[in-house]
Amino acid sequence: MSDALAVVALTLVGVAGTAVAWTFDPARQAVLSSVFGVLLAVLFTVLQAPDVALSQIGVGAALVPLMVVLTVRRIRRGPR
Amino acid sequence: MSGRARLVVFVLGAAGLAVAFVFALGGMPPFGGSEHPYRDLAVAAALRHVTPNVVSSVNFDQRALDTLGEETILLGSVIGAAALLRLVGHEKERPERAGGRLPDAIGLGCYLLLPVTLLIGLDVVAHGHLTPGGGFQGGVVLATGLHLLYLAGRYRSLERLRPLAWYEFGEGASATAFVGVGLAGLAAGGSFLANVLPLGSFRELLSAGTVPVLNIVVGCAVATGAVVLLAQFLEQAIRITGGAGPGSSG
Amino acid sequence: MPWVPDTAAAPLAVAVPIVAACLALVGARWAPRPLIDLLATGAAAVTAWLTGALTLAAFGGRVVTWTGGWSPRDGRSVGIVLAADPVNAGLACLASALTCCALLYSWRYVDSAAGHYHALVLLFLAGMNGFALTGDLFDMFVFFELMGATAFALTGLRVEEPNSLQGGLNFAVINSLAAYLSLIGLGLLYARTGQLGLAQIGAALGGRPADALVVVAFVLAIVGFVTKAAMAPMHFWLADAHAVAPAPVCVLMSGVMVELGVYALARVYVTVFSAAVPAAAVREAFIAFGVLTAAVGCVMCVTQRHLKRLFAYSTIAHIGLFLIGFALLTPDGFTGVAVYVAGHAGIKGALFLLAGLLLDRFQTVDEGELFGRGGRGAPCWLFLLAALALAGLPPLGPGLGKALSEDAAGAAGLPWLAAVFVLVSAVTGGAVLRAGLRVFLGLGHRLGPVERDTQTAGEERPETETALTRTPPTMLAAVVLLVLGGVAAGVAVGLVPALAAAAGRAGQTFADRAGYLGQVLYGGPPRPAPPPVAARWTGSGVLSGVVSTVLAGAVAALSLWLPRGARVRARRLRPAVDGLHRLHSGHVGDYVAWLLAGAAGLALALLALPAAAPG
Amino acid sequence: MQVYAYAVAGWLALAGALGIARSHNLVHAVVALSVVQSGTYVLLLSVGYQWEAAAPVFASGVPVTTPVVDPVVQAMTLTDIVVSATVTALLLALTIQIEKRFGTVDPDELRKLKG
Repeated sequence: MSDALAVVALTLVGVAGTAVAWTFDPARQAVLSSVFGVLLAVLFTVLQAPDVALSQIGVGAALVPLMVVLTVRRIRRGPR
Repeated sequence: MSGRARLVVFVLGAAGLAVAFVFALGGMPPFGGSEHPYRDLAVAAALRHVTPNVVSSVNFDQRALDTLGEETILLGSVIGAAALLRLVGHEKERPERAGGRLPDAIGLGCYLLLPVTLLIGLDVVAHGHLTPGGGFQGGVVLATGLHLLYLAGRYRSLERLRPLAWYEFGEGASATAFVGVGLAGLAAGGSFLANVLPLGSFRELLSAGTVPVLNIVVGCAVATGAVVLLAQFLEQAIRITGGAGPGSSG
Repeated sequence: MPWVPDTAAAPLAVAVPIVAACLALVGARWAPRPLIDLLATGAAAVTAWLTGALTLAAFGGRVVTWTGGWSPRDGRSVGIVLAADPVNAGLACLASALTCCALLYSWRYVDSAAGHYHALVLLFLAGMNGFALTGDLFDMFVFFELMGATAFALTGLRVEEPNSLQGGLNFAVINSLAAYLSLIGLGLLYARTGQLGLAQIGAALGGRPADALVVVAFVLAIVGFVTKAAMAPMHFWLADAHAVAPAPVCVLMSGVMVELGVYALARVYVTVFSAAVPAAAVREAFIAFGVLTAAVGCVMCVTQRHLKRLFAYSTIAHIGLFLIGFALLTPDGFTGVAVYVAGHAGIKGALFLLAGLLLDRFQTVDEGELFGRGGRGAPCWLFLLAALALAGLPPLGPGLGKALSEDAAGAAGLPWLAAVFVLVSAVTGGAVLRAGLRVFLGLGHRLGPVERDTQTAGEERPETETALTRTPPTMLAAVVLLVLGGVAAGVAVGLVPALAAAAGRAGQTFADRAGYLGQVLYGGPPRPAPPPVAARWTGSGVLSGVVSTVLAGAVAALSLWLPRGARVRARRLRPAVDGLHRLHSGHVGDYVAWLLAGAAGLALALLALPAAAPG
Repeated sequence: MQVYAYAVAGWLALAGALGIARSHNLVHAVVALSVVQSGTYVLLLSVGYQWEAAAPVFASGVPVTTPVVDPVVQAMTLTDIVVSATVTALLLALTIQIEKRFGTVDPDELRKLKG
């Protein structure tokens, strides 16, 4: 792996993470966090951690954003 | 505190921590260095226990107690979320409406994908000690695969495949099985979670002793746990109505 | 131990509650409720027996168990070690015993989540036992999260109660954030040493003076623990969570979970960092933070009228004392804190249960609304006895712990700290005494309505199915057991010479870093130790206990019968007190800001202090 | 590059914490908390990385003498990811109930616990 690849992956993760944390609309944030999850998985692959990358795809890019979307949907609908 | 005061306190704290962290970075070994004492020990130990996937060896053999703790966290959260999202007072399940509104082609695609995903999930679990993957990853794939049915707009068929009480049973049974493997190690090998099964030969499916067993146990725990968790949120988002009762609209 | 080998007891202390939790979860679907109650209480009792036996064995030397059979070669191992000494095995035993009492009290606790509730309490116990017994830093993080996850859910369990949800959320966010900071500290340590075991990291850091990396790693690694311990300014979550959790859960949280935070701080410093991070700096920093915590806790406690929040702030004040006792970094200081924690757990647990009983009868825990309604039955006298115990009355448990800590402070050349101990005991004991006299005996003046700007209202739903008209025997039995435990910690240890010597040895073993490293890494025999300072009552200890009890009586009398004119003059202090109350805003963003500020303060203090302090 | 990876990890933690402190929606705060945790993943995996080393899986065709990156940090990160998902689930469950009881998820408007 080259130096440049690691720097690019790390930078993307840093930028995407910042964007997730500072996007104050939860619905958009859920989509962004899914993208962030994929980018993290890419970084983990670059760092030679395929096991972690696989989990991250499942949990960070699918499971958690799905739960967030469902929560947002429930909250938008309101109690009645 | 007002928003401004909060921000001032936060910035002071964050700045202080950042300064301390930068100081600390001066003492860090450079990125990508070759000195990893625990790695050397762990790789040797994994090879001694004929486990080609060293990460699995660390998770399920060398540091299996961490994984037991982690499975227990999952169990606790599943129970906790179920308890927190239980129906109270005059909350009711809404009469079911039609499923999602995806085009039929996509719905069909999701349907067809289901068995493929389940097979991949099982494969990832079963080969966890040999190739990347294992109980966590396979379990998540299995649970997510099942929810393709929701995407396919067939919430009712998902529910048929998902008698939640049984999944809760499965979750409890997996945790008990993990402890059981640990106790078997205590009885047969003299220490909790000892790898007491025959180790087999390198890169064989039936090798590495208890590692594949625990992989399967964790696969069950993660799959059932994730299904129950998602189910709670799906119920909340789709079917539960609070307050006014069945007359309310969505 | 007759039936189970000593080395099996530690893993079983984690395994038994987990299996019992699964059984309770599954069984609740078909078994009648009393069976689940019996199963859960029985499992906690078995665990208490196991950990009690482990504690006894540990007095003869640490009981070291390598899980998975990965015993070290040449001091290196890939496994996780469970290392029980009298202090941490005793804490596990305390956790199990408190769980037993809490579950006994819960026989009448009705909740639509029955089964789930029992399973969560048992998993919480597994988490506490694992956290106490493990000798591995990452494993501590895992069990920390297990304690956390179950405690968050238990705090928010009464989902119809808005307070309960907000308290649970604040608790969860702050503790999780702190745990992640700890994990960053662990990452830094791993980068430096390539080890995760406490003993291995300690050996790798060796005797070299700490550089900035080690100091910052130390601070980050303990942020999670001191947040769990509610050290100011990371304490805000505690009152919110303890005030709203079901009463039996408060027993566990206030009685032992918070104290486990102090334990972990002490364990990690003594075993891992004490040969690298200068003791003088740590002592000064933690005495300062301890005094701050005690002061905040005292002021907030004595100005509360919400009973459970009053007890919660009294816990924070006592945590300040425990931190000071730790910061002495001497064996007799550790002994003092250990005895103090044991006595405090029983007494504080009993108080929370008594508040729960009041809630179940009157649907409020507000001191003003309860005025004179408590009656003169057994709860009244138990409450007043607990108040006096908290104030340090000899020969009860908290009093002995306080006396021992004061002696240790004197021996460490800091006799002025005794004043802090007396003051905190007097103020918190006085506040509880005042509340008891007002609620049960109707003494003093009536209170006005709650000022919702700076105070939390006390009305809540009862935790039982219908409001109680009299106290059920199982609930009262749990309270009596807890009070007896708190009393016995002082009477038995302080007056029986063999027990006093054993308690002294507990602190000595805890402080013996070289012994820990040698026994864990090289399987050496326990080192012979010099005769310990026995943890017995001394003349000065009894005197100081009497003084603080009298002062507590004075505090209670002043707040009950202060003449109207003096009360008006005392109102001039109100802006300052109200300001402090407003800081406790229930806003999670505020708490995050304070958490970071506290961590930064600790880091900068420790980075700056070694240069200033000699040694 | 020497410390860039560690700095990114630290940055993620601080950015997430700031997100929580400034949040006006508890769902947002919960996701921001998971950003803090992703900082720990990045830190751990970076600490265990070694240039030119392979993944710690000796699949067929990979000789067991190949240098590999540190598997221990990967095992820790795996645990960490599951912990993150479960804590997120609990927090979201609490958030849903808070919305039902308070009618809002803005921390500024939750005014029950004081003093």
